This record gives sequence, structure tokens and C-alpha cells, in this order.
Amino acid sequence: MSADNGPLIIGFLCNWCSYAGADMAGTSRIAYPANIRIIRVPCSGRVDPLLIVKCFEEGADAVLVAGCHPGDCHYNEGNYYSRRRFALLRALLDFMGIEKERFQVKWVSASEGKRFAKIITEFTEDMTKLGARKAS
Amino acid sequence: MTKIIGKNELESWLSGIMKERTVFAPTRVDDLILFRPVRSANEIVFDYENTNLSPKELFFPRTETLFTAVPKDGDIELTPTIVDQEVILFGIRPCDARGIAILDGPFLDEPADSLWAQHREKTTMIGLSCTKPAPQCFCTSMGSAPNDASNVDIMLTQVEDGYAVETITEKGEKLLQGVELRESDVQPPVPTCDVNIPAEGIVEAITKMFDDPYWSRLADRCIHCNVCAYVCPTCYCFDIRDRTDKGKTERIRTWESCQSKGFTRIAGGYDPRADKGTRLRQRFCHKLLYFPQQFGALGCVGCGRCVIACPVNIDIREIISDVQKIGAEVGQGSN
Amino acid sequence: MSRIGVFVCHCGTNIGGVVNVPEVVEAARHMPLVAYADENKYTCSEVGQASIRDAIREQRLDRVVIASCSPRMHENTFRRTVAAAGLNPYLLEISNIREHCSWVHSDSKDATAKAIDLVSMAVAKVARHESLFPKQVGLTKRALIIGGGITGIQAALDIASAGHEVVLVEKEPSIGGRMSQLDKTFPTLDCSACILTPKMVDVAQHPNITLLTYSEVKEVRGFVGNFEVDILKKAKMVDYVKCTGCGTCWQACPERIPSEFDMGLGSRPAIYIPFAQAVPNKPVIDIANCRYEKYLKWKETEEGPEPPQCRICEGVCPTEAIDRSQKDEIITEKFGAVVVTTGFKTFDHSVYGEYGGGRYPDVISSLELERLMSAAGPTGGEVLRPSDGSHPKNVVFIQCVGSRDDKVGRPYCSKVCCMYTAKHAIMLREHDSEVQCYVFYIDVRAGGKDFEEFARRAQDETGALYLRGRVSQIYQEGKNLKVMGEDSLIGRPVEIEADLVVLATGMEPSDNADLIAQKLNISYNTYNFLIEAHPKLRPVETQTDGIFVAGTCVGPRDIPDCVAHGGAAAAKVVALLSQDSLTTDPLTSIIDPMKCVGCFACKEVCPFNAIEEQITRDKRTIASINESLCKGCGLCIVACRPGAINLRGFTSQQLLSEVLTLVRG
Amino acid sequence: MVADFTQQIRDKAKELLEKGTVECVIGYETGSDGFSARPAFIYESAEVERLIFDNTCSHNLVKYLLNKKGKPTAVIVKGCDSRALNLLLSEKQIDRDNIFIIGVVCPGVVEWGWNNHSDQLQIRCNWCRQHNPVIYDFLVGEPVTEGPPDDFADIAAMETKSTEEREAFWREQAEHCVRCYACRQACPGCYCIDCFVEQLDPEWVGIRIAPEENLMWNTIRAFHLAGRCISCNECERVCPVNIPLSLLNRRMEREVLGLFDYRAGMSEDAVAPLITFMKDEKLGIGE
Repeated sequence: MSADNGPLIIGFLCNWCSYAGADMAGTSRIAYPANIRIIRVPCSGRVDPLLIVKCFEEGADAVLVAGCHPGDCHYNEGNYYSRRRFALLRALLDFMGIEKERFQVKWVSASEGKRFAKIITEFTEDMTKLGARKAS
Repeated sequence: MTKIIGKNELESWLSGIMKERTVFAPTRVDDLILFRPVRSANEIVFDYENTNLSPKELFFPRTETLFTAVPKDGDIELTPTIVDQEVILFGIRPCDARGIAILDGPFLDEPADSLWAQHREKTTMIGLSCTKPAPQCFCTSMGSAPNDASNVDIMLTQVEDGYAVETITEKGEKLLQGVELRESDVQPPVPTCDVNIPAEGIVEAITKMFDDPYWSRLADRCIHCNVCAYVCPTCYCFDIRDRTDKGKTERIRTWESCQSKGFTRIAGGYDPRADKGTRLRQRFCHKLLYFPQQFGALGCVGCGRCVIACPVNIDIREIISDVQKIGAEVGQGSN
Repeated sequence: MSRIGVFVCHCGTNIGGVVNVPEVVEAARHMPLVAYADENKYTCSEVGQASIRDAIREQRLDRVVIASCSPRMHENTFRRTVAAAGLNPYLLEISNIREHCSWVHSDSKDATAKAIDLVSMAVAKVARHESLFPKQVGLTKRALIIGGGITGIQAALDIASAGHEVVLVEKEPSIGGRMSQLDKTFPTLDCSACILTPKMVDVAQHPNITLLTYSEVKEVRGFVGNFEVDILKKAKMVDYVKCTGCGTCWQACPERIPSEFDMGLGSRPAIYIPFAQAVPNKPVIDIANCRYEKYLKWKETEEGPEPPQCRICEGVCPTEAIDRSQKDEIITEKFGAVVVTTGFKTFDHSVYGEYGGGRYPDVISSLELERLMSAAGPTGGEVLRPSDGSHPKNVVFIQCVGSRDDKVGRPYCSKVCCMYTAKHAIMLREHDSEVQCYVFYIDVRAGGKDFEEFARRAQDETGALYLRGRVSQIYQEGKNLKVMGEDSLIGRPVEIEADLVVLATGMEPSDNADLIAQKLNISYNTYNFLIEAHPKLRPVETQTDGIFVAGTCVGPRDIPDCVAHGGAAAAKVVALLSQDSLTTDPLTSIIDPMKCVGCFACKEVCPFNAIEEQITRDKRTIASINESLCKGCGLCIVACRPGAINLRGFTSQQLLSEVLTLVRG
Repeated sequence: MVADFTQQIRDKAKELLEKGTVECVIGYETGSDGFSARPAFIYESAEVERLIFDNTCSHNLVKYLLNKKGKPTAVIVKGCDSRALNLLLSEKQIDRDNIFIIGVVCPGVVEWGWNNHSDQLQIRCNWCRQHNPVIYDFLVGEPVTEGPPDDFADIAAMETKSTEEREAFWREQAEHCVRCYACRQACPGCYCIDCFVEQLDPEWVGIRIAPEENLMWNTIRAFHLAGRCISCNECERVCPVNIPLSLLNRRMEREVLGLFDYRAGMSEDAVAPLITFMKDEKLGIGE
């Protein structure tokens, strides 16, 4: 499905902020490209790096993790851990030859439907420019 | 009279074969020597002790699809894997060739493993005698020799002005058809391997000391990685699992090892070899006891790869000596 | 083998107008384990729900995917639907093809392809759902109130009146809090003590309330319904059974210490009650300042000069109630709920160099003025200048000291200062008709019942001069203070010779509010105000079930708001304690004891203290989850390298299945 | 000097075994090549003469303590190994009360193999800043002054390559990998009961010994060691196909040092950087 319709982007969205932010983009009818496939998780801190690396191992073009802004986590602290974890993971993936741009972590609040749509639009454009990952 | 092929003639002969068939030969990859498909003769390394990994991989790949299954008309259609590639394996050492021959035992024993059989069928082996055995080598103690030609199709031995050629099988003869060989009265050197490991009577010795605490003491040091098994030319443990991608399911066989924790774990969680000592004992008993019992030959060919690859110096030669010693003691005790 | 049913909703034209629903249904029929697929005009309608219930029964479906709007919208609706058909409500997965698809994509082909992907992900996930069952846990029908100010008093009385036991913990020797320090209250000008003290007495006399003054919460364990709290009872050195509160001792005590209650403007003895109407009306010995206790301390080392031995109180006490054998004591009590009402303190204005940095005795805080105005205060209700005891005539008020000021890290409005300053202006004039008040302000915020009228009264009736602007500097000139400011309305500098300057100091949380929050595992903001579960919809709840917050520890508010807040918290507590057992959410973490290595990284990251230690039969110490505390965030799972932890409803297997469905098709 | 180390170790081991302080001393003995060291487990004081210490003593013996839980054991540690001790203590995997630590001020270890008796130090010693053990009960040798901070030149060199080149580089390494897990088995930080790579459900990593799976294995292993790797580089030493695993571990080490000013295994009550946080830190993530 990624071959004919542009990049496949897998998004892990925290239930409380970013998933609701994506819902908000919907209720506000803010259009964005259809390349993102969203997986709902309770918290960005639930997103195991294993999942991210697995996406890339299996040939996904890009991965997005979105969570509450620091300080807004529904569970108080989850995104502080994901911030550290993904800072390291991005560095590691880049070092291993997966462009930093392909793995994005964004804070999106429940009211930021517009921001969510903008992030997906820009991400999709960037990934289209960067091209598909070398077939694995 | 000895038949000789010059170095240049050898290379051009191989180059000719490469045009039609895949030739695997020792080649340098980073700081390793590995059997890899080569496209020109100058990729081949001729003066090597032995490759880091054994050539068993050509017959028993680290990963191989046994068959493919796809849903079709409400049923499932199975397609077994067919080996259709003719392969020339150039530069196999006598010890490794013996390893392949030994593995015919378990793999070709009925019911035969179709893939092993096909790989054997499609592969022609050109052996290369050892000129100077490495410090870890002990092939002669294990019933082979640096110039043992019995398990290859063609045997080459380096002489001053080229390679002495022995044609062993019909396959080899076919491959050599049309190749001009020089007649010479040069006698190829007979290399020796001085290391002498007392393998005689090992079956009895290891049987006697089977329950000796020796194994659990040895397991103190062993870190239970799979290095020894994966570099070994005669280790053939495997695991099988399915993998589904885009509606197609492959049944895949990969290397595994009796040293892995959980290798013998059965449904319900019980593992008869959960203890490290029993796992370690299994490896050596398989080589030195079960193999001779089942197939009439030692399961070790003396290539020495495990000796150098083991991160903690578990040295099979030392173990054989220890087993003999302890076996003799135990034997006396019981008499 | 599972039999999964897929129901795709048109949502009128909301989904069906963009997504080709029949195509999605057809695709779903070919997905692994799908036994049935159908479409609905409106799945959430009764007709739609009935069709799902029928299909579950007729097609023997054991799992259901509904492709419709966001799960945040109707997940609970549809859980009830499948439950009504006999399925476990957790064997349901919602695929969001409206908010995340039809509403944001206009190309029908793309949207349909995406919808098919989303449905296949949900099918893959639902295949790994398991039946989940909420658990029932018992509860202790007792409440703990931390802080005995007006909010805590109100909460305690309301809960106790509903028939539940209450323990009220107060760190001071008396309850009453800040309100007891006030003279009058705005906008009615009724006497603070007159309305507060009856409530304090009610607390003392209520059969369901145990009052623990001079006590602090040390440690809190457990979870909603089942808290275990260690409470430190500081040694009072007075036997309250024997003591009658006659007052002989505190009148006889020769020691004088600045009175905390009087903001240091007056003094108190070492054996004391903080103020006359204190509840309980029995004294404590301030060990740090008692002469005999100092002597005893000296005796341990005999270093320095020998202090006098006093023991006068013991001599005069008619009931031999002084008991120096008392020691600090920690008691452990069980509670079902906790209400935090730790209140506020006023901002320390000494950080304002331009206002004298605390050096000028006649620059005082508004709370100090309250004490000076109080008939029970250090001056007997006469407003006298701290420097020379004279009657001030020109009084300058400066608003927003430690409020609305980024410079001192207090950008928030303290809400009550405008009103209490109006009150002060009115009251000063009542005390002395010659007083002229000046008020430097930013805005006058008088939102509240009768507030605006009250604020106007201060300006119109008392002649207080309201000057819009900041004061740039105050300096001492002779006996008086020179106040340099600006009237920004007329754009001119103003210079006032003042006898007294009163700073309207803002509210900030009491000391150690953050430490208490940490003990209770609730959150607090950068100013240490406690954070409610939702600022609008759950104003007295916290993220930790069973812990409630009320009053000024949450944010600045006035007395009526505090009383209402305390009552609201009490209502929540009563609702909680009126249950016979509590139902826990089953979407929690679970631990596989065979995989746990006991590194306790999970415990390190768990925001809810839900990880406990357990010892296995083979003597390994491993982690276990307290499901009553677990909120299902999943942080522990990612911290767990061995993969021993999983999260029900979002298992690793499920998330991986969703990924694999996408990448492997 | 090193010969003296051997004697001190033997004396101490003898004392510990004779007094019954420990059941076993884990140290080094001469291996079957008659030249290089291998791990030795000494249970009887009569056997202490087997113990040696020289510059071929590479192995990180701390790993073996995981098999000695509940049994009083003495272990010989170099500087890097001692950090592994702290790591395992902080992660509650070993019990300090059961362990007697014989620390050795490390003279550096040399590259050695069956055909290679060189004097060249292993690469781990180039970047080593912990020749002195950080934790010990008995110290052999005089503490030395540690070198200036590591410049991570090897990592920087790798980073001069383009992303495509790096991708190709690691893919080639993954081609070599046979997933023997020697790296994991030698690593003191790897002690999961069921390693993620071998779990069947969830099946994180497929069964194929192929570049994709092998890359995932090596990536996640590096990540699981991020903030925990103590730079003993045993993983790279034991790799039968010479995958430069130190590059991955050191890339993470540099990041952890830069972002969190943290070095693993420096104290026994350290909290690893990925299980803690600071509210206001800026890590270039999320905005």
C-alpha cells in the first residue's frame, strides 16, 4: 500500500492528548494526507522502542509518536520518559542509517487539531521528498 | 604420475565455470575469510588456514524456507522449496568435506531431508589440501588428514608450479572435462598435523563418566552462546517457525543450538536440559558418543573452529583428554 | 478459532459520503478470522445496536469490530451493546474511520483504502483481546482531612454529618487556620472569629470526628478505599485528659516568644494556646523555647553556661497535667479517602527591594494589619505603627505584592487582595475617621456577589484614593515613609508621605505542600499549588483515586469558595464511602512472574506507586502490580526490558499485530 | 608488577577460601593455548596456584556472579568490570553481602588469539577512563591517574559517512551476524530470563537469520544497553564475525553522557537515565 500511494507513516498517538487532537482535526474537518495510520496507545510512554524499530525493520517509511505536551501528561510523567527514550532512539536509528526525519516525536494537545493536521501534512510531504526506504 | 594444473590455468578454468554456474570460494570480507559467491578468480583467497564459518551453510543454510503456503479456493496450496542452482564449492578443506559427509548420516537417513539431498546433488566440491595446519587443527586425531581426498569431487594440492589434481568422482570428472592437465612426476607433499588427541576409546570413556560432576564444573565457565555450534561443520540443530507476509506463509528452518537455554523446553514449560551442565554435556556427547553410536564415526572433524571461536576457551581437545582421564578413573573405581 | 464480526457505520453521510462503506465491508469479509461483516446507517442508533446484538447471537460472534466514530465517543456505548448480547464488553475494538478518516480526507479512493487498513488493524487487535473482569475491593469507611482551616473544618463536618468517621489532622496546636487570624470578612464585614469559632467547636464536639492537633502526616500507603497513613503526633507535654484549659500555666510562664499567630507583632509564652478561642483550648509546650526543656538539653552535654531550671508551669498547674514524659508518637490509621486542605501562607515581601525589602518596620503585610485591627490582637484592636506605636493617618496600600508579577515568579492573581484591601480601607476609617488611605493598584478585581459594590464603597464612602499604578520606591524619611509612585491614569509621578504602608501580599501554598503531595502521590504545579484531576469537571478530585483537594492549597480563593470547595470534596468523599465495595478498572498492567528479573525499573517509573515486591516460591524477589493503584498508563512495560509486564487492552501482542497488519498486509 | 598482582590475588584467594569467607573465587587461569587467560573457578584453597593475572585477562567475570546468587563468591575485577558490578547492584541482580570484590588496577588488556600474541592493546583500552576499580573490598595495584575525557573519535568518524553509507555499513555487518548471541551471553547487562529476541509471543524478531532481523536484534540490544553499557566491550571481543558492536554502544554512551551527564556503573545506587527524568530538560524532542 505504500508503493502506489506514497509513504506509509505509522503513528502512535496517546489517547488523552494527541489521539484527541487528531479527533479534533476531524471534527474541525481540517484535511491532511491519507498516509498516516494511527495506533491508539494510552500514553506516549507506552510506546516501546521495539515497536518503532519493528516498523522500520518491516519497511515502514516513517513513524510518528505523539503525546501530551510536557507537564500535561494524563499520567503526570509518561511523556518525560518518552522524551528521554526517543531522544536516544532517534540518535541510534540515525547512526544506523535511518534518517532522523523518518522518526518524529511531537507533542499535540487535545485542542491542537490544526497542529496535528499540519504535522501530518508536512511529515507526508517530507517523506515523499525523501522517497521510500530501500526495499528490505 | 601426478596431474598438475598451473595457477593461471586453474584461475582461467574457474573463471570459465563462473560464467555458467555459481562458484563459492574463500574470499576476504572485512577481516574474515568466508565462503561467498565469487565473480572472478582474483576474489579467491588461496592461502588461508580455514574459513571463519564452515561451508556447511551451502547445504544447511542458516535460514531456509522449507515450503510456502498460500490460501487458494478455500484451501491451502503448499509449494515445497526446490533447489535448482548448480553450485561449485571451491576450496573446501578436507576436514570440512568430512563434516559434510558425516552430516549425510542424519540428513539422508530415511526419511531423507529433501533440501539437504538437493543441495548435495547440485553441489560439486573442489577440495584444497592443507599445506600448513593451524595451531587449533587436529584433523588427524579425528580420522581425517590434511590431504584427505575421500569426501570431495576433485582434490587439489599445492605443488611448486601449480596444483596437483586428483579426480575423485564422476561429478568431478565431468567438471574437469576438457581441462588440460600437465603430467608430472612431482610428488605432492604430504602435510602432517602433529597434534595428537587421544580419541581412541572415547565412546567408552565418555559413557563411563557421563554422570561425573566434570560437566557442571565446565559449565561454570561456559557462557552458553551458540558460537561453537554455528562455526561447527557438523552441528545441525535447527528451529522451525512460520512467517506470514502479504498473505503468503513460509515455513522457515534456521540454525539453533543445543546450548541455547530453552532449546529443549517442551510445551508446558518443562526443560529436561535446563541445567547448563547437561546442555554442555549434550554437545560433547553428541559429537563423541551419539554420533559414533548412530553413524559409526566421530561427530568432530578436528577443524578447530570452536577452539578459537569460543569466548571462554572451552577446548574440545582438552575435554577429550579430560574425558579419557576421568573415564579411566571411573572405570577403575567400578572394577 | 475466533469468529469476529465487523460492523461498518455510514454515520449518515459523515462516513459513507467519502468512504465506500460496501467496499470496506467486502474487504473485511476476507480478513483473517472475520466470520461476518455488515454495514449500518447509524450504528449508535437503537436499530444499529440491535443489529449488532442480533448478529452476535445469530452468527455466534465472539469478538466485535465497529468501524465508526472515535472510540473516545462511543466505546462505552458499544461495550454495553456487546455486553447486552452476552459478550464480555472488552472483546470489542473500535476503528476510527470518521474523525481519523472520512472527515479529514476527501479523496474517496484514498479514504476507502485507509479505512480498510484501519479496520484490518482493529481486526488484528481484537483477535488478541481477552475477556476482562473488573474486580471488587472492600473499603474503610473513614476519611482523613489534612489541614484544619475553614476548608478542612467544613469538609470534616460534612463528612462526619453523613455518618462517616473523620480524622482531622492539624499541624498547629489549634484548628482554625488563616481565617482565625482575620479580623473581619468581606464584603459583609462580619467578624471572622464569630462565624468561625462555632464551627471549630462543632468539630471538637462531633462524635464522628477525631481531632489530632499538633500532628502531621508522615507517610501514606495503599490506594483508594484502603489507605494506611502514618501520623506523627508531636509531644504536647500536657495531658489533655487532666488539663482543664484554665490558663494558669500560660499566664505564669516567664518566657516570651514572638507569636506566630500575631505575625510576630505580639508575643506568647512557651506553654501556650495560639489564640484565645483555640480548639482544643488546651496548651502545648513549645519544646524549643521552654526553659526547662532547654536545661534538660544542656544537661546532656553540659556545654556552655548552665541555663536556669524553670518548671513554673508544673508548679502552678492545679491538675498536675504537665507531662514531660510525652514523646513524639507515630500512629497508623486506616482510611478510605483523604482530603488535602493544607491552605496557604502569604507571600514574603522581603524580596521586593523597592518596598524596603522587609527592613522598614512600618511597611507591613495585610495579614499583619489584620492582627493590628483585631480586638484580640497584640494591640487590642488599636491600629498602631509597629515603629513607634503612634496612630497612622496616611496609609498607603500597594496591591499585587507577590501576585500578577512575573518578576518574582508569581504571575497569578491571588484573587482576594483587592477585596481585603477595600475592607481594610473601610475598617481603618471606622477605627479612625482622620485616616486617609491611598491604594496603588493594577486593576480592581471585584467579581463576586456584592463585591463590586463593596469595592466602590471603599472608594466612595471612605475617601480612599485609588491610584492606578505601581510604586517604584519606598524610603524612610525621618519617622515617615516616602512612597514614590505613578498614577498612570493621569500619567504623573506621585509622591506620598505615609505613616504606614500595607502590602497586599498574595497567596502561596503552605510550606511543604509539595512534600505532602509527594507523600500522597498527587501532582502540584510550579508554585506548589496542588493540581486537580480536571480544572473544570473534576475540581476536587486528583489523579490519585480517593485523594481529594480543596481550598487554597489548590489555588487562591476566598472564604465562601473555600467552604463550597470543602463541601464539594466532602460530597465526593461521602459518595465514595457510601459504597460497600469499589470496582477497579481491569485495563491494568499484569506481570508474568516467570519473566520478571526483579530489577524494579518498573517501580522507578510508575507514577502511581502501583508496583509492589513479592517473593516467589523459589525465593526470587519480583515485582507485582497493585491493580487498585494501577491506572493503565503502560510506563512500566517499556521500562521492563525482559518483557515481563503487559497492559490489558493494549498488550504488546496487540500493538505488534496492528503494526504487522500494516506492514505485511 | 603484574606477576606481583598474581601473587597478591593468590594470597587473597587462599585467605578467603580458608577462612570460609567465600565458596568460590572467580578469577583467571592460563588457557589451553598455554598463553592467554581464561575464566577460572576456584573452590579449594589448594587450587589457588591456578590463578594468574596478566594482560590477556579480558573476560568480564562479573557476568558469572549472576550464576552464583545466594552463594558467597569472590570475583576479580578490572576497572571496567567493576562498573558492571555497580550496574548489577543498582539493578538488584546481585547481593553485595555475598560478594567479595578483588579489584585490580588494570594495566590494559592486549589483543590475542590463537595465531596472534601481540602487545597491541584492545580498542576498549583506548577509550577506557576507568583503570581503577570503582568498587572493591581489596585492591591490587596502585591507583593510576585516568586520562582526559574520551573524544569518541571512532563515533565521529562513523558520522562523517552519509546516511546511505551508514545504512549499507550496518546491513553488511548484519549479513555477517549469525545470531549466536555470544554478545548477549558475554554481556553483564544482559540477564533477562527470556530475551526479547527469543520471545515467541509477542514475536518481536522473526526467526530468520537475515539482515532485517539481525539489524533489529542489534538495534534493540544497543538500546537496551543505552545508559547501562559499562564499556567493557566483551560483546565485540566474543563476536565470531567481528561486528563492531562498540560503535553502537559508544554512540549511545556519548549521547547519554552529553544529554544526561551520566556514565553507567559509577555507583551502586545510581538510577539509569531512562528510568528517571527532569521536567525542564530540552532534548530536541516533541516540539
